[in-house]
This record gives sequence, C-alpha cells and structure tokens, in this order.
Amino acid sequence: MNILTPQELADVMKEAAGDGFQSARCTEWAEGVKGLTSKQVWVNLSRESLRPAIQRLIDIHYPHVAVIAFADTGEQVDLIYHLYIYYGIPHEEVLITLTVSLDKTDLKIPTITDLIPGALTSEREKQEMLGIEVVGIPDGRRLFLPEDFPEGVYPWRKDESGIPSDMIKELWATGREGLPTCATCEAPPLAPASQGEPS
Amino acid sequence: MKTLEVKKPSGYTSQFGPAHPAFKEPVMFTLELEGERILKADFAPGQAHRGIEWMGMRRNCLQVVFLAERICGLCGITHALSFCRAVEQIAQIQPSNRAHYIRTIIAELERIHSHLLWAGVEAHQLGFDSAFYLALKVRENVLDLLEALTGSRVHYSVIQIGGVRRDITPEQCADIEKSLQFYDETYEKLVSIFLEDTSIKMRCRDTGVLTPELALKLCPVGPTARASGIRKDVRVDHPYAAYADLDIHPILPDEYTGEIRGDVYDRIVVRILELKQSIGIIRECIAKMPEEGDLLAIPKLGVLLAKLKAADGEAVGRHEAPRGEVMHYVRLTAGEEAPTAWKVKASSYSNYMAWIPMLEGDQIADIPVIVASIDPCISCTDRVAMVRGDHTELLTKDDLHRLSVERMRRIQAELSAG
Amino acid sequence: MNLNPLLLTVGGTLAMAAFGLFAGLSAMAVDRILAARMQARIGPPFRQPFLDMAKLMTKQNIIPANAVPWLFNGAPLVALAASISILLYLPMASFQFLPILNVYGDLVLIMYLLLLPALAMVIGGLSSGSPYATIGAQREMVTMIAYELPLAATVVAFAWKLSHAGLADPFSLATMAQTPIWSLVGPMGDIGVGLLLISMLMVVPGELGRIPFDAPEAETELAGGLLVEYSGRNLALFLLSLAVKTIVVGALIIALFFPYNLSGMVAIGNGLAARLADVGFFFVKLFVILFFSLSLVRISVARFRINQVVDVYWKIVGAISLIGLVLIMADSIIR
Amino acid sequence: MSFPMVKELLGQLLKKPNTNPFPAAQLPPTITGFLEKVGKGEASISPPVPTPVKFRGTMTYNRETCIGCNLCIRVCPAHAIEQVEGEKKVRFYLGQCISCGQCTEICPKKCLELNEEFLTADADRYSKDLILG
Repeated sequence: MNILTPQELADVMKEAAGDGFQSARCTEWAEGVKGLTSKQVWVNLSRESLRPAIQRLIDIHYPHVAVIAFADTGEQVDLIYHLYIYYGIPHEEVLITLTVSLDKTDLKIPTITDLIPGALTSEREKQEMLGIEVVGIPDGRRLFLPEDFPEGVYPWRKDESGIPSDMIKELWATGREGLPTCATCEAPPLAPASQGEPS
Repeated sequence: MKTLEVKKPSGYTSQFGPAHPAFKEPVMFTLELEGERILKADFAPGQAHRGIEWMGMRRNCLQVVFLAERICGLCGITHALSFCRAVEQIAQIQPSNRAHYIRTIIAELERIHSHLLWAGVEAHQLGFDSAFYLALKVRENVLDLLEALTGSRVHYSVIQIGGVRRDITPEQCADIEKSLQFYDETYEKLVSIFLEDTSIKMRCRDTGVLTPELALKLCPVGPTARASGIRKDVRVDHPYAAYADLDIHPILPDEYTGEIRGDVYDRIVVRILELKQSIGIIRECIAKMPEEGDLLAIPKLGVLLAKLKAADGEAVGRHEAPRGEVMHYVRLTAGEEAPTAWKVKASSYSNYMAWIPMLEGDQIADIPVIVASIDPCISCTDRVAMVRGDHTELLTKDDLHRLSVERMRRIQAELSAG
Repeated sequence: MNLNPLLLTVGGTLAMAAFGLFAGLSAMAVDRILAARMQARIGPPFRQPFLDMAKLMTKQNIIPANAVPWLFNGAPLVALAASISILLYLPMASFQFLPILNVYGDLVLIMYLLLLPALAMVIGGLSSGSPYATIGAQREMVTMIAYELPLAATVVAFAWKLSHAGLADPFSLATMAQTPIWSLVGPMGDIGVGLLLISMLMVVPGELGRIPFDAPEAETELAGGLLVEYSGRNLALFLLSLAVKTIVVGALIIALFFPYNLSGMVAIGNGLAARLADVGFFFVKLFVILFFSLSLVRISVARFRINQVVDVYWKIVGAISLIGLVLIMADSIIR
Repeated sequence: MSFPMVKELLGQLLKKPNTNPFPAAQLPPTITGFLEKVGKGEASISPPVPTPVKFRGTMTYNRETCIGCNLCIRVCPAHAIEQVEGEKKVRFYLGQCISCGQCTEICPKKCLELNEEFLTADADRYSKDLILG
C-alpha cells in the first residue's frame, strides 16, 4: 500500500468530488523533541460529492470514522466529517476532514452508514441535536436526548430553534439571592434567565 | 466464530437498566431473550447527558479547559489535553518540550490508575470481589503519587493552554521511580490473578466476541479495537506530546496469548499489558526529560485570554485515553470569547456500537461482563424522568428535595397525631 | 424423670430452633469477618448479622402488585420451618437425646428436607412476578437438579456400605454416628470416602447459593434474583433460613464423615466437662468445614454461568463422587 | 486448573487490613453520641490520610487586599465567584468551587490561595462557613 502525501490526497479528493469540490488545504503540527509532524487534510465539498469522496477513500484504505462534528454559522450549518486513514502504520496517520455546509432552509444529507456502519451514532446525534435530516438512515431514533424532550428544539442550534431561555435552569444560580430557608424550600426566583453569558 | 441461528423469536423482552447494580452509570438495555440467551439487543444511552458542549459554547477557553476536565472522573487529563492541543493549534501556541514530557508522564500515570479501576470493576461484574479489592488496593499507590504531583487525586488541573501549571522536581522523580518499582512487582501478581485464573477464563473466553471484520466496520477505538486485532493507537499513529520521541507499538492480545479472538478475555489481556507499557513509557520520559524549558508558553492569563479572543480557525486535538481515542473539534472565531463550535468525542462514543454484536448470542449472565468490558464511561445526571400512567413528568433535584421534605412533614404529622 | 415425651419434643424443638438461629447467624458473622480480613478489609462487627435481621424485621414488608400474596408470604415461612426441622434429625456432639426425632427419620428424609428451602425460594421467586425473580427461580431449579447427583451418590455409598457391613438400620444417622465410615473400609475405601468428602464440600456452596454457584441471586446480573422483590420480615425469614441451612449442611458433613467426639478420644472424665469438650470440638469441626468449603471458596473464584454450574456439578463433582462410590464397593468386595 | 487468588488471600489473612479507619473503625451506634464522646475526650477520631504538600483544598480569600477587579470571575469555570454589589469586593461560594486554582493565578493582588482543608461537607450548600467574603 503506497502512502500518499497529504497534497496527493487533497488532489484525489478534488478529483473524486468533481464539481462539488470547493476548497482543500493541508495543515501540519509538530510536537516533541524530534518534531515529527502530524498531517491533516481539510476539504470543503458539496452534499452530492460526499459519498463519492468517501467511496474513493475506502478504495485507498478503509477509513475510521471518528465523529461528525458541527458548527452553526448563522444561516448555515457545517457538518464536518473526520476520517482517519493509514492508521496502524507508525507516525503515518492522516486526518481527512470533509466539511459540508448546508443552509438552514434545506438541512438534508445522505447517510454514509451503508459505506461505514460505525457512523450511525454520529448521524443520530446530528439528527436530534441539529435538526438535520439524514436521508436513508437505518435507525433514526433519538440517541442522547430523552423521549420527553420537546420536539423541534435542537440544543446545538444558536438560532431561534435552539434551547429557549425558559428551559435554562442555571443550577449555579439556584437559590443564590436570598438564602433558602429549608422550611418552605421555595427557592427564590432565578437570576434573569440570561443566555448564561459569563458576566 | 459463533453462528447465531435466530429461530422464531418466542422469547420475551426484558429491560436492564437504567438503574441496575451492574452498571455504575445509567444506560438502558432492551433485550429480547429466549430463556437465558439474548436474541436481539438495543441500548439507549443519554440518561446522563449534561449538555457539556452547550455549556462550553457559553464560556471562554480558559474556563472550558477545566470544564472539559470534568467530563469524566477517570480520564480528566484526556479531555483537558485534547482541548488544549486543539486551541494551541488554532492560536499557534507551541508548549515547551519539558511541558510535553510532563503532560505525557501525567497522562500515563492516569492510564495506570484507570486500567486498575477497570480491572477491579470487571472482576466485580464477574462476582470476583477479592480481585476488585486487590485492584483498588494496588491503585491507591498511584493515586497518592498523583495527589503529591498535582494536588488532587482525580481532577489534576495540571494542563493549561500552552503547557502545564506545575513542574516535576527531581525529588518527585524519585517518588515516581519508587512507585514504578512497586508496580513492577504487583504486575506479576496482577497477571497471575487476572490472566491465569481458571474461573475468569471460564467466564471470559469466547464471551462478547467482536470479530475483526465487524470491528473494522463499527470503528471502535482503544483496547476494544486492539483486542479485536485492529492496530490503532493514537500514541503510535499520530505523533504528539512526547510519544513521538518514544518507540512504542500498539498492544495486541497475541503478544500474550498468541492468538486474537476479540473476546472479553482479550480485552483484559490488552489492558493488563498496557500497564507494563505505561510503566516503561514513564521511565523513558523521566530519563529523556529536557532540563530547561518554561512550563507555560504564555504565563500571564490575561495575555492568554486576549490572544485566545483574537484567535480564528478550527482544529482537532486528540489523545489516546485509557478507553480509546478522545477527540475535540474546536472552532474559534476572532472577537468571540466562547468557542463557536466544540464537539467532544469521548472514547465510549465510538465503542457504543460494538455492544450490539457482542451481546447478541450470549447469556444474561454475560451482560454485565460484556457491558463493562469496553470500559464505558457514561457520567452522571441531575434530573429524573418519572412516568405516572402515561404522563411523563420531568423532576429536577429541587423537586425531588421538595417531595422528600413534604413526605417527611406528612410522616411527622401522622406520628404526632397518632 | 420421664417427662411427657410430647413436652420433651416440643421443648427440644424450640431449643434447637433457637440454637440453629443463633449458630447460623454467628457462622455468617465469622464468615463475613474472615472474608473481609482475607480481602485486606476490616469487616463488620460480630453482631452485624443480628443487627441486620433486627432491622429487617422492623422494615416495611412490601408485597408487589402483581404478586400472589399467599404464596409470596408463605414461602419464607416454609423455608425457615424446613431448615429448622432438618436440625432435629442431626446428631450433634455427644448428646444422648439428640437427634430429637431420631426414631422417625433418616438420611433420605434429610435429603428431601434439604430441598424444601430451595423449593420455597423458587415458589417465592415465581410468585413475586418480577422478570428478574423468574429468571432467578429458573436458575435455582437448575442448580438444585445439578447438585442432587453428588448428594445422592454420597448417600447411596454410605447406605450400601453400612448395609453391606451388616448393620441394622443403614440409612439412619444414629448408626452412622456409632460406627464411623472410616472404620468400615480398608485403604482403597478410605480414598473413596475421601473423594466423597471432597464432593460433599463442593456441594456446600451450591446448596447455600454462594459464589461460585450463586447464579440464582447473582447480585450484578439479576439484582438479587429470587429475593429481588422481598423486603422486611419476609426477606429476614429467607436469610435466616439460609443461615440455619449453613449449620445444617455443616452438621450433616460432620455427622457423615467426622462423628468422633473429643471425650471418646481423650479421657476428660465424664459429666459436664466431657459434654462441653464435645460441644467445643463440634464447633471447631464446623468452623473448619465452613471455612474451607464456603468462606475461602466464595472469595477466591468468580461466579459461574448457569450452564457452567451444571457442567461442574454433573461432570466434575459427579465424577468424583461416582469414583468414590465405585472405590468403596471395590474395596469391600476385594477385602 | 489454577486459582492464584487463594495464596494471596491466605497470605493477607495474617497481615493488617489496608483500610484507613477514619473517623472510626466501625460505625458507632449514633454519630452525635460518638462526637460528644470525642468532645469529652472519651473517644478519639483516627486521623485521615495526611494530605501532601501542595494539596488543592478550599479557597482562602484575603478581603482587605482585594481591589474588586473581577478578573477571577472571568476565569472561574464554575461561576463560583460573584460580585458584591456596592463594594469593590467579591463573594466565593465554596459549595460550588471546583478547586482548580485558576483564580489564584490571575489575581493581580495575590489575595487568593488554596489551603489544605478538605473536610467541608455540609448539609446546606449555602451555609455560613461555605461562603467567603
């Protein structure tokens, strides 16, 4: 198995993504006395070219899906797929990050669990925490949120569909103003339900 | 390979958890059973989800370091180290090599005490309480050492963005060497008790098997993956901290047993051998630790806060936790103190999926053993969902307190009236 | 002074019940303290089991909604009564008037009475209506069947040997007390009896539901299994029946294998001194048997799965007891 | 057929238990009774495991030298520090402090230290001795 350099991998991703390809960059970071560098490839691509890119990676070396991260950037939601290849070969592992930006009006993304079953946990979490609809997900139930968590509320979203302020109960603020006398146990009203910005 | 011929599911569905003596943390399993055999298993985590990521996105980076450390009681350093490495890559802060070596030493000490606790808990699930007491007795030595080095037995608060907050003085190096010698002797005893005991072999051989092909597909990490033959260890594949200067290799069960079956016994083998490896790593780190080198790249916190506020970009910080790879994805935008995005991937996050194939086909007696064999680290919660009839009500800690006070008042009233 | 025999029996039974309860709880206390010390722990005070039982007696006795009340409440009583009744058939130390009901019963009856507490637990577990308890009950039945084989082999070996030696009532424990088995067999027979002793010692943890054979109420798997729904007085009765059963099993092994009395061997004169010496010697024998068959075993092995329990009892322990039986027979035929 | 645990257990039988019997070897009949006896000197509390040199216990706050710059509030991860209205001082809730010691490092006037006290259990999170300043 010949080991491709990060730049070659970026080109492979570019060619696999076709016209969905947006940008790619390679970064390095060295630590320790010997200063060996760890290699990362960051690729931005569109929703349609996600599966072909992953399929291409599977042909090179069966990738390990670490997690699908997220970022709520105002009117778009970025889904960031972290995949590792060349693990098992000392100091050769490359982290390939595929970022797909979905605008909030059309939050759909095809599933990759048929290619890599290990991604199911991450996809279910994105579905319940960000409100993204993963098309073709084999098991779309909620994973971390309880059954009685209100529908339509997506905790990681920073817009109006995020957690409303009346649901926030700052435990560190509970009972701070007047000290609660245990007899009545009525904790005094909360500090004004701010978004919890650090004062 | 145990083939499971699933007949007409004539069994009954039973629930294990969320509160069950086998799980020290709440996770709910719904199992379709036929007599003692498990036909189908499904699990529902999250009874202990505290919304750490949500809290993190409302704090500045210095606060998040110590919040991250309290995600898990056992692997505190892991989350702090991963988060700090991510933020350092964004803000381009390079800690000194001495700080890298101190970080590695503390991380490996944490691996020793985490593996020892896991061995004890696994023995307890097997009903072998003496091994539990022995493992925890032996673990006290490294906890006292860590308390002397970092000031606390569990949450060490040693790692800061840009380096470490405490130095390891030569006398402390001597203390470390003394406790490493203690662990050299007890290592033989642990191997004989955990790996050569007939009753443990009877219970753990060919229980909860995760075949190498399935392991490749479900992307487990850490000892769970290595026990099924996947050569994946972040310390070897990804050069970071002082691991790049040491020649270490991923531990696979065939080093001890000569074969790889991916069952619970192999996971015990991998974790016990990793104890020996950690002892070697710490010795090598102490020997090769560079003398000079400042502990913190930016000692003044005010300056650090300003630099972090100006930082912009995204990065991934990783570390090989005792249970597997921990990865923090952080994205900072200039001008905002709080991280725009912060995703924590704990090691058990990747290992959850592996429970299903392990459980199916085994017996009820194996459930606690298999569930504990991936060393799950779920965490605790502060609210209870109560089901009355079909109406589910959410009670928080204060409601529970109010209910108990009311009940006490009622009992006192009855007593005084009676 | 020939007291009315009925009064004697009733008084004897009450005394024996009190003795059984007290000795049972003390055996539990000694077992817990020694197990703790061997695990480098301080362990509870000696009076801990007594405090536990007293506390359980005052605790609320909850009957689950979908349980069968009369079965649920009846089972513990049957279990305790059965355990105590076995005590009445066992000769202890050198008391002439023991066993109280000697003329009515023998080894076969004891084997059946030994089944009753376990059966009562099964009925209690099934009637409590919790899935854990039903699984626990199924496991208890399987464990019971498993350890019947070595038990039966031992009883058959003893009875056959005594009848072959021409003794009158081969199944009665009294005859076994007078003529110890060791004196009836030659060297090869001694090995046979030794094997039977080993198999009986391995039956003790299964009989009492202790690790490694405590699958029925496996704490980490079934959260208490059979006894999961029991609380308060009912739970106390079950635990007391287990405590008494500890003494019963210990006394049974002593009666079968070590019926010797100190006063017989070492002349301490007769009367009270000899009697006390015999009682002391009986307790020493009981302590040694329970230590090696119960306390040490339950902390040095892991818990077996239910199919492994059957494998161990049928293949390993069963084989040991059958070989012992064959050796005894071969010994008496050749000699 | 190997049972290595047996040798270990029998060896341990003769040695001293490993438990540190703080505060008492076994649970006394009543805690308050026991504490009264200790007060009267009839009973003694066996000491806890000694804490090492730089142990991170709870906070000590020197109210005079504090200038109310609120830098410590910015770095406290647990929101355990609160501004006192009307005064240039702060208030600490030790019930919520996680002893990370970050405020001791950022305080310009060095009026904050971590001491070695760890026996701070209390029934009420906001009891008097758990609030500084």
